[in-house]
Amino acid sequence: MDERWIRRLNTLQIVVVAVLILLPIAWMVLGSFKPSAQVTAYPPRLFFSPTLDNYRQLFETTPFAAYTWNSLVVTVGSTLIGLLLGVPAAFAVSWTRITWPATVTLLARMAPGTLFLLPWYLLFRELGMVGTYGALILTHAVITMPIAIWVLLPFFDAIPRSVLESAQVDGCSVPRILWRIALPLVMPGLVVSAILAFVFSWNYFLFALVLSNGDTKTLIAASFNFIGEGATYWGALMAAATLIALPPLLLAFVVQRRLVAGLAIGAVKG
Amino acid sequence: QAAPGFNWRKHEGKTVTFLVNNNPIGNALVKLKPEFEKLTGITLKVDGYQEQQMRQRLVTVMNARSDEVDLFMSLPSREGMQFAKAGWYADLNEFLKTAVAKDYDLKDLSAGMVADATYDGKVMGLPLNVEGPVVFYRKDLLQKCGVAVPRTLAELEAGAAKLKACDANVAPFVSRGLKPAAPFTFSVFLHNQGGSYMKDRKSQLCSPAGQAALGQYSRLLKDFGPPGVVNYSFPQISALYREGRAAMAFESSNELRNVMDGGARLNDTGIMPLPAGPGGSKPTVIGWTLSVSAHSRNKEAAWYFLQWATSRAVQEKMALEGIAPPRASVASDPDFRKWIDELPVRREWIAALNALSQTGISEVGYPIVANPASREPIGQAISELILGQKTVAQACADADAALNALIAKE
Amino acid sequence: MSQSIGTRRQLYALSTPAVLFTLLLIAFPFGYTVWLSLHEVAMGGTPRFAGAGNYAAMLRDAEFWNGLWITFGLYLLSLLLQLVLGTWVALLLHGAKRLSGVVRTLMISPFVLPPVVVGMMWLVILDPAIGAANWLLQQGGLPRSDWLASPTWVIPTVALIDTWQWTPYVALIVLGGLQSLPPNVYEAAQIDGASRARIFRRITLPLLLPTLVTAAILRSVDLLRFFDIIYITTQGGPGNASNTLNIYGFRKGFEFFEIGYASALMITLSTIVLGAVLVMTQARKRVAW
Amino acid sequence: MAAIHLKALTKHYGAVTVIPGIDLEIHDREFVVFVGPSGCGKSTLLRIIAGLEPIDGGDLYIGDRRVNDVPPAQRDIAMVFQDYALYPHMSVFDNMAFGLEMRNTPRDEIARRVKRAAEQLHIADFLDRKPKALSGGQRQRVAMGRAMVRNPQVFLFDEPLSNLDAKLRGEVRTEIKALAQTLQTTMVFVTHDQVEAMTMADRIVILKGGVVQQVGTPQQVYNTPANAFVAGFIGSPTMNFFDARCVAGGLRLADGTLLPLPEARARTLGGREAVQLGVRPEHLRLQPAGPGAVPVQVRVVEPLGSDTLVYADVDGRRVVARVAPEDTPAAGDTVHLGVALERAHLFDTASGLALR
Amino acid sequence: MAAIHLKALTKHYGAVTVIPGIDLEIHDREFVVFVGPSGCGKSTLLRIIAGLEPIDGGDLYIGDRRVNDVPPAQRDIAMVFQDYALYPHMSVFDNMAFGLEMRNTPRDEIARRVKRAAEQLHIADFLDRKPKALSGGQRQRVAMGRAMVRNPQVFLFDEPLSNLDAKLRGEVRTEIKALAQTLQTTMVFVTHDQVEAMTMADRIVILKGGVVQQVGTPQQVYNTPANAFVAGFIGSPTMNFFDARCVAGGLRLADGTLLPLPEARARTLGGREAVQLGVRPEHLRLQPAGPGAVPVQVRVVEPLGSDTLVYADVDGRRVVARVAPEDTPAAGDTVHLGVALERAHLFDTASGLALR
Ligand SMILES: Nc1ncnc2c1ncn2[C@@H]1O[C@H](COP(=O)(O)OP(=O)(O)OP(=O)(O)O)[C@@H](O)[C@H]1O
Ligand SMILES: Nc1ncnc2c1ncn2[C@@H]1O[C@H](COP(=O)(O)OP(=O)(O)OP(=O)(O)O)[C@@H](O)[C@H]1O
Ligand SMILES: [Mg+2]
Ligand SMILES: [Mg+2]
Repeated sequence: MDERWIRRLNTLQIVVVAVLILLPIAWMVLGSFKPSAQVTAYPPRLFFSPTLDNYRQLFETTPFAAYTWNSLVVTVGSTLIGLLLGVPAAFAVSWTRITWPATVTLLARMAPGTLFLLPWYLLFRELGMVGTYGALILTHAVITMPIAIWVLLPFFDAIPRSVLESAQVDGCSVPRILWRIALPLVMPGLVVSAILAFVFSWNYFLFALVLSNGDTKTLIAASFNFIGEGATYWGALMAAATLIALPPLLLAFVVQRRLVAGLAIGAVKG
Repeated sequence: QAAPGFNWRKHEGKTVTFLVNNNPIGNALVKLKPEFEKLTGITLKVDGYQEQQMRQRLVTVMNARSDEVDLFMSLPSREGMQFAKAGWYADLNEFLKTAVAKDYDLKDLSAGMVADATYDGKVMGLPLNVEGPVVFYRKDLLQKCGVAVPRTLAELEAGAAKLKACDANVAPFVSRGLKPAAPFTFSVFLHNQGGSYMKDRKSQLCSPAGQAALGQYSRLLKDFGPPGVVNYSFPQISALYREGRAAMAFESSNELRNVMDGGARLNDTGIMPLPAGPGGSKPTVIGWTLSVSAHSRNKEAAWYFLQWATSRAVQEKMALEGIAPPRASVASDPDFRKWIDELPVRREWIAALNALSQTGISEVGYPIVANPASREPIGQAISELILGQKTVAQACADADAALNALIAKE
Repeated sequence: MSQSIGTRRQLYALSTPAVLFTLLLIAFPFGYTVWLSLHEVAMGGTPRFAGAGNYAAMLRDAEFWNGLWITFGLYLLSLLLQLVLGTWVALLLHGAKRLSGVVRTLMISPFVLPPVVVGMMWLVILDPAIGAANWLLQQGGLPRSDWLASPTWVIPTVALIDTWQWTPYVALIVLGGLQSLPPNVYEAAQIDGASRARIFRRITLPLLLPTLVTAAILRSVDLLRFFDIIYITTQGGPGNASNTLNIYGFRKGFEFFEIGYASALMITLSTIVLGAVLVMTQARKRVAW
Repeated sequence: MAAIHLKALTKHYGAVTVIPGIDLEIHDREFVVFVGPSGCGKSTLLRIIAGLEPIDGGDLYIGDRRVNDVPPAQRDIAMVFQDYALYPHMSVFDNMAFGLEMRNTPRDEIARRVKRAAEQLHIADFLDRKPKALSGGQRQRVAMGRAMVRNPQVFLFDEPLSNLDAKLRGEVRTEIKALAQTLQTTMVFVTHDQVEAMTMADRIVILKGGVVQQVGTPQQVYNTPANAFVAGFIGSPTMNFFDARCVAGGLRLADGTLLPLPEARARTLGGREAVQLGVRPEHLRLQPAGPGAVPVQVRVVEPLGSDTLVYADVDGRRVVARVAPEDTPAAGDTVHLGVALERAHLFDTASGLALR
Repeated sequence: MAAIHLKALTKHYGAVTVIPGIDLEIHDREFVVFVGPSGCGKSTLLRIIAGLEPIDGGDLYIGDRRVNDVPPAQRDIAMVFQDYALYPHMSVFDNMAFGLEMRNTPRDEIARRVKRAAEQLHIADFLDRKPKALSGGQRQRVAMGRAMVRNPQVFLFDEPLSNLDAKLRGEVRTEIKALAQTLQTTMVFVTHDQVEAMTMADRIVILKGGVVQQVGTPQQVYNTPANAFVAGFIGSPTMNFFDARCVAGGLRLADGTLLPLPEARARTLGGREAVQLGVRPEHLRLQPAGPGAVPVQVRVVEPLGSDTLVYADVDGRRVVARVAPEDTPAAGDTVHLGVALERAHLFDTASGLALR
């Protein structure tokens, strides 16, 4: 087939995928500008007079800024810890090809989240940490770290061994190899894993449910508050969702250039 | 019977934490928090969650015997016995004797609801509101199709059939089909059919009344409900009715605000209790109660809040937010009356609620400790019937078997 | 494998903190839950040792087996869909180097949305009576569907929702894998006369396998514990047609307060997930190059 | 039908011009060897012929077809990459079989061909291994084998033997020649090995900075280099160059030695004052002191076994003579070098062009 | 202080035994060259010395220190990898500077050293480029430069010049020798190039299947090979072998030619019936027919410029003679080969050991 046709076909596919992905999102974002009753209107209304009421309600009824701050602290903290612990581990696992440490770190993701609620509550109460950012950051790191590790593994695997070895011969200690050689080479992977870790921590609400208190509650835990018998605030829910999705999306947008950079590998023989 | 020397400011400077359900009741109460703090000098820390989440948090905190929560909301009709048995509620009797303000009138509170929250003679919570399922119906549609407002369950069913023939775009009747939610509305059918859940510690779903109720409830939903009603709970029901796609909706009285949102249904809606059946009219009435945690270290300060929250002054204010009051006297409050009279639909609404309070019972599911679990087989039977997977006899027999096992475990 | 002992030691030192951190945090919860699962726990009362009683009861519980099959069915269906579609989307993105950043970012947006919102959103869209999905079908002259309200279709529908949300996530991971493939191999394949399709099948796909298995592992741990969407949309219904093990365990524990039994369910589910992960890590070794 | 024709072909990498414009015709069934200093553009040319690099200007024909825009897969070419480019996930067998499979060769035919090539290359024992588990030379042989099993229009070899030992290299060289004879295919071969170039090529193309310096048979480029660059590049050790002034009766070297020049040669000087004299190491001989012998002090002696290289400085330039191992002087000795002037080359000092 | 000592060292890859047990001493400041067929374990040995491969048995000493468990970074070694192993994300300069940086060399000192090495290797123009934008030979030079800037205890070179042209290779060879002299460092060098091995080595180590065949100076291994393998491996083109029967008065070849053997040589035969006769190509000469001359038909003639190789078949085996370009016969001619028996080698047929 002609190159040009292949390219057109690709474009067509991208359009199809984009529409499928974006249609519900558009529905949600539009919903955030509708009065609640119209969100569930039938037939769906494309034309309506947009209102900012939902956003106003959001900021009036919920300490949205405070929750955002809580979420940011917890998410950034746990993402950093996750990467800090996960990146070296992924590097070591990839180099040694001994997988069990990576599997162990995934253990916390293998159990239903509810399994941890009571024991962790007991544990962190004993430590006097219930209601602190610390407890949330630590428990969220249990989610972010395995993601960082597993997402990075294939990237580290793609680095030719001999490059790492030559750094060793150059007198580089293993941690330094990680820092100076491996990390720059897996930059796109680091970006992907950081985004994913961020999103997972950002959207995780179960642990915050018991380990935070009114003051450290995260945004996502608060987003449930718009649903309930007696008052389901559809518009506000959509508005909250739109706002909640924004920070991770912004992050993704800022670093997306890195996502498509590709590895710098290709300068070695064999 | 005011306690001598009662002083609102006795616990000034203390902090109590209130695990609150983020429903309209909890929200209305929390709105008044500054008044409480001003009155008592106690700091109220509000920790609000949506219902299921609140329950999850409560279970965790209480199981850990933590003093983190001083006050919490619960539904006696559902989990009251379980919580009482687990010893999570603080006994309020002592406070009711020794630490009540002069103007606090316990008797004014719905006696039934207080009784519901009393276990082994110990009062373990006081009601914040009353609610129960009521029928929202479209006066205009009924009229258009020549259907009279039904006065019996049989008329309801017949009317539904007529509505169906008359307007194909509208679901004649809708109520809860979602398994865990359905027992709430189904219970009224059971009771109105003259049935009850349990007799001599045996499940009664296969009794004639039980079968009649199951059959009728599922028939109504299956034949006259919207497609997909098996997954319906309050959000879908309210939305459907609000959109004008249902002629009758049997839903919680709390949904009034949702149903009226947008204003489309303001003028064509009537509200009434479920029509009577062979067993008469025994509507369900329940309510949220406020309790002090048994693990609280500030029980008395927490009690102060409880007392304040259930006082007439506060409940009057909540009533203006649309919270049906569990206090008879509030009904005569001029401000409240004025609020009621603003819209005809409010008048019907409060009338229906009054009927509920007077004749209603709080039995939703089995009167056993494992009440939440007992709702499961009921819902299961209803689902199966709606989906046409079983006959009534099969469904009730399976449910009874499961329920008898559950009862036997107690 | 092929490092000197000194190097190996340094590498262990790098992975130890992550392992220790995990173990420190999860040892107690797991131990505690195992302990609970061996007891009959009445809320507020003292737990009574029950040996394997909870597990024995579980094996006799039809609802458990039902949940097991639903869990596996949903898992396999979703995983397959997401891996296939994720790879497809990744290939598209990989090929479209000039795609604008905004579009690229938006295309990964579904998994950024909070699960509760995704659930509520689809609940409305898929409502058989007043949902936009059926409205669209009707406009297109197609028959309506009961979606989540049909016992037969609820699992495929939930799988579709989950696939909508998580395909971009898989795509992102696969995209990363695509970018770290050795480029010179493609030149060799072109010289060897391989067509696009064959390059994909014989070169790209096998080279991508370790990444795909990684994505599968990450998805598996979530899919086998499927919870959010179902909890928000059907709560296990209609009937028990979507009552996955995790939903079942959760309701047993937090709605019916049968903590011992719920613990047994959770431990069982964790073991199943662990088994799946172990199988896949072995597979990952097998396909490494 | 598989002649290759490059017409005014140019290639840049960003701002770097690698091929400023090349015209070259490679005949059907010809065995052409590209040589040139590292970085002169040999690999780039091969990759252009293979279709892996876009062309910035000019035309490329394979057979009668202009292939500028034809993708590599449709050019029917086999290539050995300088960096091997083995498929890391395939066994040696599969690496070698892949190209045949893509052409739908029957299974047993594939097995037969792979086995034969593997035996020729002594890698039959490793057919099941992944490239990762091979030594450098073994990998290179797999890369070689991958091309050798095929029967394409054109073979392109990019230094395919550089990591093999002399013995193996000799063997493989023979196999390649045999292949060239059997298949009658056009072959383009890049090598740094003089012996390879001299023994295998029908014609040698000498490149420098992307520009063709000379195209000719091995004998031509060795015996009649077009310019000083070619002369210096072909032959190992490299040719010795002396500055010489043209005087009556011959050439006078900087140290004063007078080399008598035959009348015929002298005429080619065309009245130049100064020229470059190029003498290959084997054309310098140790001889007794006398006229025409340059006295030098031996700096380094390198015995190679079969011959010995003697290094000395003449006029600030290092010169090397290849002598029989029996004649070996010691470092520090003073010896006299005679020039076999009839075999020597003369070049224009400025342009480097051969004077002939 | 930087002698290298391998004691009963063994190495396996899974079921494959690569080094069955090696004992070797490399002296301080010595320049040792490893040669051997592809896949014989040369790279493996270097990697073991560098500390990149764990040892399965035996001991490794560098200086007086047992380094079995010492990580590479602490061994103070510079190494050129066979596959270069450049840092893909760093410029050429940074690639070369990295090892110095790791040792906290001052910035200006780094710049100075890198610049010098880059000039020696003719890569000064590319210092800002990433490896991806370099040709194969340029990459190899960067790999070389990365080692050359350092001043380690031991240099390890794994075929560092294989992708360079003869001229450049000669230059770099000279630089390496100069480096060896200046730094007085122990050097281990792997090469397939006979000339490199012969000219650079203090001692040559010939390996086969991970087993040392001979260790000696270039002259020793060339002139007195320990066995037929060494004899065949060292020297290019390779030595010719003939089956010979020991008869009174000399050796009788398969075709009946009788070669007279001096009394002294004959005694070394120790009464054997049959031996292998090894003759290097340069010790076969074209001569007129007569006793001791083997008549052969010329198969292939390869003119290399400086000499010509003449191939013929004797008794089913290919033999090669190196003759002066002037004497070139044509393919198909029948010529007579004379053997310079005083230079020939005799080997035990069964064990391959040299008889001397
Ligand atoms: N991972 C492995 N598994 C099995 N065998 C291996 C592995 N790696 C290397 N080998 C084998 O070990 C032997 C020695 O390899 P090494 O790289 O040391 O050879 P070498 O002497 O450097 O060869 P060359 O000259 O071709 O580079 C080879 O025969 C190779 O096939
Ligand atoms: N991406 C690039 N950007 C700039 N210059 C480049 C790039 N790629 C190659 N070059 C330059 O192009 C020239 C030709 O490279 P090529 O690989 O063709 O050389 P070569 O003749 O094969 O050399 P060698 O014998 O070393 O392999 C080199 O000088 C190289 O530095
Ligand atoms: Mg090249
Ligand atoms: Mg090697």
